[in-house]
Amino acid sequence: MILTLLDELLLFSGATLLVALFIGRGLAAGWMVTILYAGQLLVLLKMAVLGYEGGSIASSLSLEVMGQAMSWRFDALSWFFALITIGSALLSSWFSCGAWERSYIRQGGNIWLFHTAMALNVFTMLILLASGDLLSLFIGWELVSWAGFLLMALAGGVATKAAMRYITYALAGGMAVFGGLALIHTASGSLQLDAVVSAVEQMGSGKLWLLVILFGGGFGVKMGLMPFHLWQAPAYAETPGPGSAFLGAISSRMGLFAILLVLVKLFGIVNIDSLKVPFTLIDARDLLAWIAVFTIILPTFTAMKQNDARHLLAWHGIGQGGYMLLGIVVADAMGGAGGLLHVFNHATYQAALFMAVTAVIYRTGTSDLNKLGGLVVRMPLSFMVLLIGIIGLAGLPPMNGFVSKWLVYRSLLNQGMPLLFLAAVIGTLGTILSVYKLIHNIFLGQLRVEHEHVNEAPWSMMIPMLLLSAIIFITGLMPGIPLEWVASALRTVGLPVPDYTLGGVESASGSLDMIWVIGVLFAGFGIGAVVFYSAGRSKRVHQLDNYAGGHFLSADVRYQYSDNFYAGLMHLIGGWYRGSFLWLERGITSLVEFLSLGMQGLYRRANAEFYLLTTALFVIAWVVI
Amino acid sequence: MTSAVTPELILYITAIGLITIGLAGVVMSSHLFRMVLALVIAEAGANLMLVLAGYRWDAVAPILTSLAEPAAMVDPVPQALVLTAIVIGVGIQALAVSILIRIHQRYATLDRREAAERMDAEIAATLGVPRDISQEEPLGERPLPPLPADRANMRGDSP
Amino acid sequence: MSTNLVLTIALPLLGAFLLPVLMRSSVAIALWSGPAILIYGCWILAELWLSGFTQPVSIAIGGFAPPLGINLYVDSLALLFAFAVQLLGLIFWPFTLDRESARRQSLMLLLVAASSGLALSGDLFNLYVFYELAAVATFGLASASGSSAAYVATLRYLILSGIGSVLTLFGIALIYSQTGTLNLAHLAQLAPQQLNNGLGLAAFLTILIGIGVKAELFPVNTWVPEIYATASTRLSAFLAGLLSKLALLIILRLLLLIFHQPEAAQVILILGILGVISGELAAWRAKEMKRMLAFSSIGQLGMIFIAMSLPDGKGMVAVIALALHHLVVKSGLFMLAEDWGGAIQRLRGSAKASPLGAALFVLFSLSLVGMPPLPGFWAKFVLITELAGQVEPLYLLGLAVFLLATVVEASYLFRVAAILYGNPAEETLGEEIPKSQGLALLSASLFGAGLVATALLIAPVGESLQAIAAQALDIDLYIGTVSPVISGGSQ
Amino acid sequence: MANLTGLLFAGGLGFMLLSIASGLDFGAPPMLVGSEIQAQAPQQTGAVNIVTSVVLGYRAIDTLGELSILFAAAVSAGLVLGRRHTTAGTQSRGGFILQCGGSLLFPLMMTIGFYIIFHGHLTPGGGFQGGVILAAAFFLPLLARPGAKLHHQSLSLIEGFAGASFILIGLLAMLEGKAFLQPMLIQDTLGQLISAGTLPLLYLAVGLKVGAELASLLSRLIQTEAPQ
Repeated sequence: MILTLLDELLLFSGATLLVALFIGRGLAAGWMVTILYAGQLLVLLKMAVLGYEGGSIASSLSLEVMGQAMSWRFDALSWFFALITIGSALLSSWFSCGAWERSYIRQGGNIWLFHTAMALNVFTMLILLASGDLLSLFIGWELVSWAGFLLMALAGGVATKAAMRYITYALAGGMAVFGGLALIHTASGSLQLDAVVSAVEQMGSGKLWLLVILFGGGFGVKMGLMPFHLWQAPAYAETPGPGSAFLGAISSRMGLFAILLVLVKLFGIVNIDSLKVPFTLIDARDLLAWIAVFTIILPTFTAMKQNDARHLLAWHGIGQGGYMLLGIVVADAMGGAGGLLHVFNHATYQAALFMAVTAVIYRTGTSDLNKLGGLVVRMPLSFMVLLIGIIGLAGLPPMNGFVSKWLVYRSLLNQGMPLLFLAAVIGTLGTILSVYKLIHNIFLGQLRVEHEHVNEAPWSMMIPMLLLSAIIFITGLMPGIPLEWVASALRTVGLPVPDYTLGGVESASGSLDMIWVIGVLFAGFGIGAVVFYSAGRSKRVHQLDNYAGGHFLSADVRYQYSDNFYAGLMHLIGGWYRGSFLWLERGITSLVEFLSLGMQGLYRRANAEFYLLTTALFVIAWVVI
Repeated sequence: MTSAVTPELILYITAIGLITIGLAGVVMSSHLFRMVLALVIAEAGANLMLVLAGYRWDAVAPILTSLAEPAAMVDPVPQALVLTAIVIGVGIQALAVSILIRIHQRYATLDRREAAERMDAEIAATLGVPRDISQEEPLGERPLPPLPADRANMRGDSP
Repeated sequence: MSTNLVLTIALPLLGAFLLPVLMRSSVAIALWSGPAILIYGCWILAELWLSGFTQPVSIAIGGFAPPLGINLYVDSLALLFAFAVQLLGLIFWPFTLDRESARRQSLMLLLVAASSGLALSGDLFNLYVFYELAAVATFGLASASGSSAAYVATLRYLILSGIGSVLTLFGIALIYSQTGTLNLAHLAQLAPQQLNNGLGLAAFLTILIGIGVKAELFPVNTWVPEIYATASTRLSAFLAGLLSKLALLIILRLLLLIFHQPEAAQVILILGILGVISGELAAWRAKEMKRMLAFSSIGQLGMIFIAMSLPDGKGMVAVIALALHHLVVKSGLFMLAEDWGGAIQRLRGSAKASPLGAALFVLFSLSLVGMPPLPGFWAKFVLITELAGQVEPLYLLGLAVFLLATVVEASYLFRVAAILYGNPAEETLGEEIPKSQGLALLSASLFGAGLVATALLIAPVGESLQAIAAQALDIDLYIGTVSPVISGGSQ
Repeated sequence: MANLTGLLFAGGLGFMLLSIASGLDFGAPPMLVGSEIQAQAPQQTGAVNIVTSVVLGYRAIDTLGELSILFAAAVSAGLVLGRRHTTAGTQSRGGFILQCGGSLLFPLMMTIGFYIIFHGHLTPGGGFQGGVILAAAFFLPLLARPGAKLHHQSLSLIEGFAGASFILIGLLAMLEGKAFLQPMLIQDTLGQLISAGTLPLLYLAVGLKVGAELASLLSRLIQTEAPQ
């Protein structure tokens, strides 16, 4: 048997898992696993032909169980997602080696479980990405769900609760998909992709609606789409630092991958577009788009309210997922490219941001935004990384987030969807406001007394962060590099491909060339710098070398407050939607509890003979009458 | 049902009537021993039903008296079956009575509700769980844990 | 060769009769005779299976050709369950040695013999006899724990089961009055003409309710939480794991061979759906392991009933797969519960004390929930694809209930897992954390290993399941194998 | 209220069952198997009493199962009651007439019991009926002298060996290459006491077993009656 490249990749990944499983307790284990991730990346790069030219590589493994054939293969879409997966795993793992690992063990963490869970996540994600039919897709899907549960739960305490909440949601989603799978199997007689495509052609709109709801809802749970988003932020935020970087970068995107594969590739956007919502003017696609937009807005504004850096970032992760879905649902060349490109971009800056926050936690021991401040003088490099990250997150030039968001906006305007555009812009506004809160409360303002002697993060953590920052900038400067992969992926799922260049995209309605944009931007910075320094009026002083209200400042006086940020805005918008989804969730829980109580009562207060008699009476009566 | 009550109907009424009495007795009695007795009655009905299945008009017991010309005999199989069923019933009743004796010794009551109550209490005590099912919090944390008030803000209590 | 199969019933009975006598002369011999008989039974069955068993056989007991005499019908399905009976009898063997051990072991042997009979017998009344034998042995073993609660629970179970028997007997009487035969194959032959009517349906329904008591059919399953909470864990494991499946097997055979009316399937479907709902929901709130498992077992059996109700035997593979899967998983879980009985909260932090036990719990839970590579997923997959293929809305309701119940199931199972892996609470730090160990853990590992092995060999296992199902579905094969012929002399 | 519902439901169920049963053809059963057995039983089993040939021949395994059930019930009752032996000596003894009558009846009942067992293949009766009479024979003195103890040891010996011999007779047939529980030693003198091959032996086993089983069950019940 000749191993294909995909076999090699999966074997490599499995080997990583085994290494983590068996020697994960040693201190060098982290480095070993990191090297193995690098090896996986190399194998993946050997498959780069997928990302540039398309095509597919099959695995030599195929199974047939109970008459269901299963196969695994990689195409451009899988390759694109796998690149992000392994890349973020490599950097997160690298970040975790050395200093962070030691402190984690000191705090009673189980590093073996951590490495194992990470490796398991990567392995299962690769299996999911490689799925060649709906059955293997579902298997991969469930594997990823449970692997994610392991990673989320391993911190114990609050994290376990968050993970329990996650797994309930995830399983509900999984069961929706399972049900959809069964319906598709009935319609097409098989779960092979081409059979499904032809079955969808002949499907009535009622059935297709049901399938779209089941699959959209099921996969949407993983993406954190409204109203299934409640689990995500606490689950990701409570995961140990590098783990949350990894999860935040890629985990939810598995939902997007599945939506791309099933809703876009198999069902086809055109078919979804033809599904009308009864009694209204909108169709299923509009519905998805609006769900995406609400997923952008609400979690983003929730993020603004967070007082914990990790939670703030995690809530943003949900909101950014909305942009990706929005772009894909618009489904023109620009939108599709924007949505997919945003997956890549988001992974880079989200990982960087989580790492920066983890570095801050590593040094200061807290991620509470009300207990930090002024760290820029102590941790300038981390500040740089965080700054680059939030520029990307906010979608401003010159970082890569700008490109993908620009593409999405452009497509919304091109397709004549001004309301969606407006809503997306509101989301971006919220993003900018909240990331300012993040960087301000951590790095700007007054340095706290207890952080007077804090040092910059160690190099083992710094290097991956800097690498990520470089990627954020470079792909912002030359978005053509990832756009090429995105283009191949788009072709795979049958979406139109934009006319891309190294610096951006060409289009009749408006082109973007980041090299020019950044050139102009930096020219502007240069002029500003020249003016600033040539004037020579500035003087560097210690932050306490100052006075306010006629008093000289001392270190024990708080002269700058960061809590209750944006109080007025919060007051304004807070009342609109406060807790409504939480109520829904609690309502369902209470309902289950109530029913459960009733059922227990049924068994407890059992008058068994009476039940028997009643049943016998009814069934016999049914026969006689 | 307008026709005269035929003998077969009487027999069927007897058999099914016994079952009915037994069932009603089991459901209605509040005393465990009476429940067992009702069970015995119901069993008798079922056995009668079974033996009726083999009855033939104008036939004799299935024992060969003369080899020359065997008379019409009733079906021997249900008779064998009912023999078995009766013995099975006896075994079960004996066991039931011995358990009843034990329960009476332990709880000094054979009231069905009281015995069930005390059984419930005893199970709960042995297993070490609170007994009342209506006022307790569910076991462990809920799968979707409520957010404690002090952390609600931090973990995001809106949407 | 195959005539030896009778020994799997006869030898345990012989052993049971002689055990109290033997115990008086030599304790050692008596102690080992039970396991020895069961091992021999396993060997007989394994040998038959390995020697290329493909065609079903019918064994006439007493040499009387069916339908006059009673026959054992042995197809792959029956053989599989017969093997499971001997094996589980061995695994759940009451090894404890005390004054009562002769009686307990004797009853266990009787239970095994009855279970074998249930798996193999091809005669309606004979099934009833073995069913009652299993019931009485169960009563004895359930009350053997000696607590007052056990006595009350047993008595309540006994009365319920007794009424069930009355109804079953009534149904048998109806069938015999109508057809004049009790042989299943013969009945299958006659059914299309004689039992395809209201009377046949009524007979089936009374039998269904009667046998449903053991098969944990809703709503005649109220004994389940009481008995499982008071009886020994091994007995509960045997009852939940095996005996319920055997009762199910009888209903399945009746449904397949004799009663083809759609109404029969519909009743089973409705009761199955209600069983799933009630069982899983009640388990969600259970505060201790055994009762949680009891309720979950009700739910699982409800799922099997749903599968059984599929028309034309479409759910056959699903029924067998779900039943076998539940057999393995629930037995394993009960074995874990042997040391982990009592309030679940008490188990906080047990994973540290017994990592293997906790890992097994997670493994079983994952399989029960239907996590893909594990066998539970395939069983559920087969079921839902068949359910989705039905046009009748009730089946789709069943599908929806099934999926939702799975979510509830995962929620409560993993709540326990989270407790196992959690840190001990402050107030219970001083107390000893219950550990899973010894024989129970060993047995549980055995089941776990079986589960993993099946997951790895899923393709061949799936194929053989399909073959077994096809064989069990083949009515003509059944009739042809038994070939009940009335040579003459009919009136 | 619940009682009324129960009554109504039970009545309703009874009515339904009746309406179903009234569809049966009473008095003219199909007798598919029955008449075939009637025709073949004398040749195949050699028993004149066809019920016996059904019980011990055609459906012998039912009988074995039923013996096992009785055994299981006795063992279970022993398990339930056997934990604490309360002495029944405190109870008053029966009167002189009762005691004498008991002693007098004992041999008579034994004789009748064995008679019925041995003629099971010829006349109505058999192992079960005879066994019950045997049990009554043992039980009667017990009622007369509540303090007297049955010899449980020997009872359980009889129990065990009688049951075992039923199976062993069946296994013997297998050793000879026949089917399990196949009647052996078929002879041709129908209607004689010594006829019907192994059937009388089986019935003897059944009778002894039933007698021992019931006697031990009853004696257990009587001995544990006194509450602590």
